[in-house]
Amino acid sequence: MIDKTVQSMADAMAGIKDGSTVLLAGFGSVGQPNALIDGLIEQGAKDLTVAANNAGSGHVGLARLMELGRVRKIVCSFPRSSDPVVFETLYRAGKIELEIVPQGTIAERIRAAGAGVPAFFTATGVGTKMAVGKEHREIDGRTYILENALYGDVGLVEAWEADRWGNLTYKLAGRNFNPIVAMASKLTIVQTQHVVGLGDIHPDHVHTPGIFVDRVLHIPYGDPGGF
Amino acid sequence: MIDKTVQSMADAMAGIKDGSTVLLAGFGSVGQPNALIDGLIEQGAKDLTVAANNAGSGHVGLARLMELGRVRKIVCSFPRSSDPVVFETLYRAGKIELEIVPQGTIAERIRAAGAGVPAFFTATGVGTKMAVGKEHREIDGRTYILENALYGDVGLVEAWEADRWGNLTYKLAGRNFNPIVAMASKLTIVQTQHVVGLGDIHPDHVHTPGIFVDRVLHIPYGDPGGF
Amino acid sequence: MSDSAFTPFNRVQMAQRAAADIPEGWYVNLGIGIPTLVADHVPLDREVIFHSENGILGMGPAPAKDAIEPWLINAGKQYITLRQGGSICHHADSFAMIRGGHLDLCVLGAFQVADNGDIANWATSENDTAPAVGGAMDLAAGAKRLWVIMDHTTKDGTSKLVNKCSYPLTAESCVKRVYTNLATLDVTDRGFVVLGMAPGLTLENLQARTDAKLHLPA
Amino acid sequence: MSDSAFTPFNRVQMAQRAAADIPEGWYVNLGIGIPTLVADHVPLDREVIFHSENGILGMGPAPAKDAIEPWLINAGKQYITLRQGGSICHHADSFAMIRGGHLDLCVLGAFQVADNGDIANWATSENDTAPAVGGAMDLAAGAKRLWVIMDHTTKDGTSKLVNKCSYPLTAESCVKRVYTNLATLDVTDRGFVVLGMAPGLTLENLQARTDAKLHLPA
Repeated sequence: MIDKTVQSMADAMAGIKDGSTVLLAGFGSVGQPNALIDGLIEQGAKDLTVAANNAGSGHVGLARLMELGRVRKIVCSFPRSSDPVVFETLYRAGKIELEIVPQGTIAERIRAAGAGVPAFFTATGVGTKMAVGKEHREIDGRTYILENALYGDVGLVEAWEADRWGNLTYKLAGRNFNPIVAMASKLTIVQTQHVVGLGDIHPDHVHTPGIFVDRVLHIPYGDPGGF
Repeated sequence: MIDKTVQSMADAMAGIKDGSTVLLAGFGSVGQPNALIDGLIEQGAKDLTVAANNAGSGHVGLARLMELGRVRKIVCSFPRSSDPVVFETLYRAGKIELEIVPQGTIAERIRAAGAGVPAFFTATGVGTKMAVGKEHREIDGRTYILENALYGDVGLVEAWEADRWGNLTYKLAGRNFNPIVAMASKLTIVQTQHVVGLGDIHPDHVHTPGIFVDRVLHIPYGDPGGF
Repeated sequence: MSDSAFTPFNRVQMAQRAAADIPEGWYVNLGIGIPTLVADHVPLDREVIFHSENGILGMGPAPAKDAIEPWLINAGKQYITLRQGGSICHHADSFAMIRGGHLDLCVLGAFQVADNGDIANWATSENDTAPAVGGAMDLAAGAKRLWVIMDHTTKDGTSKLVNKCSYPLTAESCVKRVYTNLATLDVTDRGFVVLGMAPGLTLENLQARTDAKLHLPA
Repeated sequence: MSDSAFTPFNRVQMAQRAAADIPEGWYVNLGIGIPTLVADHVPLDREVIFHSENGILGMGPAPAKDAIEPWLINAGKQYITLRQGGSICHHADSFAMIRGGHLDLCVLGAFQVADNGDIANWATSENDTAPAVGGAMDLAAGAKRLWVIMDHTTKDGTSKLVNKCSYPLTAESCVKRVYTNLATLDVTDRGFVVLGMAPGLTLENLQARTDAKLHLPA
């Protein structure tokens, strides 16, 4: 019997190696795998490259992981937040590398990694600093730049429902980056609000099919508290 | 009030021009917009390029459109069918152009057209006849070829449910190419089994959001009959 | 330069003017700041479908405080409502809407707009430490139309309508219209064309506050 | 060449042998023909998740005639059932599973397999009129493992295990294992390695029916 559920955070985090690229889903505090980020802090992997929409806030979660010196590089679209002090301090001190990527480009690069597309052309960023050093090409009269897929060794995901095959649903704006992070990561780890029986999710309503999921941990925390 | 529903096939087909590229969803006879294909036959546009998974069967639908000499070129992955006589006759007589595309490449090319990606690299077809004349590139030790987006002037789609904003759901294997054809087409025309009230489709269950849909025609034919 | 008496538009009026120009049925993304106010001035019975980068289509007004759905936020991370007919998708599909040219309109704020339609709205220096771009480049390059709402000048009076942007670009040649506190202008092949001005303002006075050359409609 | 007495595997046995080698938990796509039979020989309590190109994950056995769901077909356009836990996606997502390397295994039929793992299974001539490729190239290039089930020779006795494919390729260097009516072979850096043979068959007799050089496990 396939059972992707794991019973402890240690099991969920087992095997994450130093030097990994970690894709972090979530947008604002909605659909963000906060418990798994804490688990990763506890687990100890370092020298990480983290891709996420932003670069953490306050001194918890991703900010805490950075503050502990575990993140070598951050790939994000929006490093500012309500309290970006950790990132900004590290960045000014030259202790963290930053790759700024337009939000749609980061989403498409993650999706491409999941879909077997190693590189694609896009109009976003043409004529800007983002295009410097990138291959340019005119196609049908418009200029595009080439962007590479963004693969995850590990993907951290938050779901609303999950079954033992790893089929997932998300709730409203909690969907955001979660489905593409699941697609793009070699090891996709999910925290879920609800574990449901196999077959409880209608086949037409599955948002992420289990093929993209490796481990499921039940974290029924309720509603997100704020940002 | 936005109302994308139209009341007649003539309204659904209005304005389709000679020389258009038509993307045709459906796989087998499931999720295939048969009524709209008949409408296109009636409407009269010619010199069409049609992209679909296959090249018609018998003397109805796409095969009939071809038999009437209205299709200049077909782009498909599998021109064979249970009764491919129309296509094969035209093809042997040099009266129709054929572009064979691997099924996944055709799907990804259509999705790319909808997503603003004019071209992308793929491993499918490398080392085969499909790669002849295409740009090759080695990325991270593997060879890929460059494929272009496949845009539709017109997309024909079959949905299970639709509302007046054009939000759609599909039933089971009826989904197939429909969501990506809707994304990739300048004019997306939908036949739907059911018209439902705005808000009747749960926001988490919408398969194709109305932004990708232009016209909706109610064709409640019931179950597909066979292949 | 002597000013005649005139009344600049306030933020609400700027948003109202843009809102009045949005027809029913358009799919529209509104940037942070004054652009967000535009939604408040589109009556609900004129159905305009608002998109938010984080996978939301069909945003409605802000919720009452006792009716917040904690799983519904917009790209500015504010609580929102979803209209009947609204839908959710994932980030790549949401940006496919933007990058695939499916949005009829995007309204953004800006630091500078050039008379060739270039926009600079994400960084004020080439050496900005940790600039944050978010979805601005995707929206500017991807939407069918880009409108900008911004003050006509900086607080010290420097024109934000320029011949060439001095700040890092967000995208090239994509702004179609600018709503400022002094005027409404189209960006055309000739450059900025003045469609309307704040009450009491003359073209001469407007030009005096504008680096780029202004034109009247042909 | 004189044949000793031996009993070739029949189609069912070929499918059974492949089925026996599929562990629980794998995501598997089965091609048309004998590969399709493989599913019948994986017991339902060994959970193997079958994928079909048209957006189906978690295919179950064929339905009873009075329990057909007309909206459920597989890539071969046969009626299927969906297991509990099955799910539907659109064609691009379905091929993302294939092309993104998410399938553990694909089992295809073939015209020829070369000892470097090349496969030819879609056209028998460079000048084939209107050849039909379907999803074969995506599956061959994309799945983590490609196994082939085919007869060892053509009806006229020509070996289908070759040094170099003479038919148009489906993909290069991707076949990992071949199940024929005469043998099971791995494709390794050394070429074909014989894992097992039909009862009564000797390596010498097998080699006599095989163009490519055969090896024994190291």
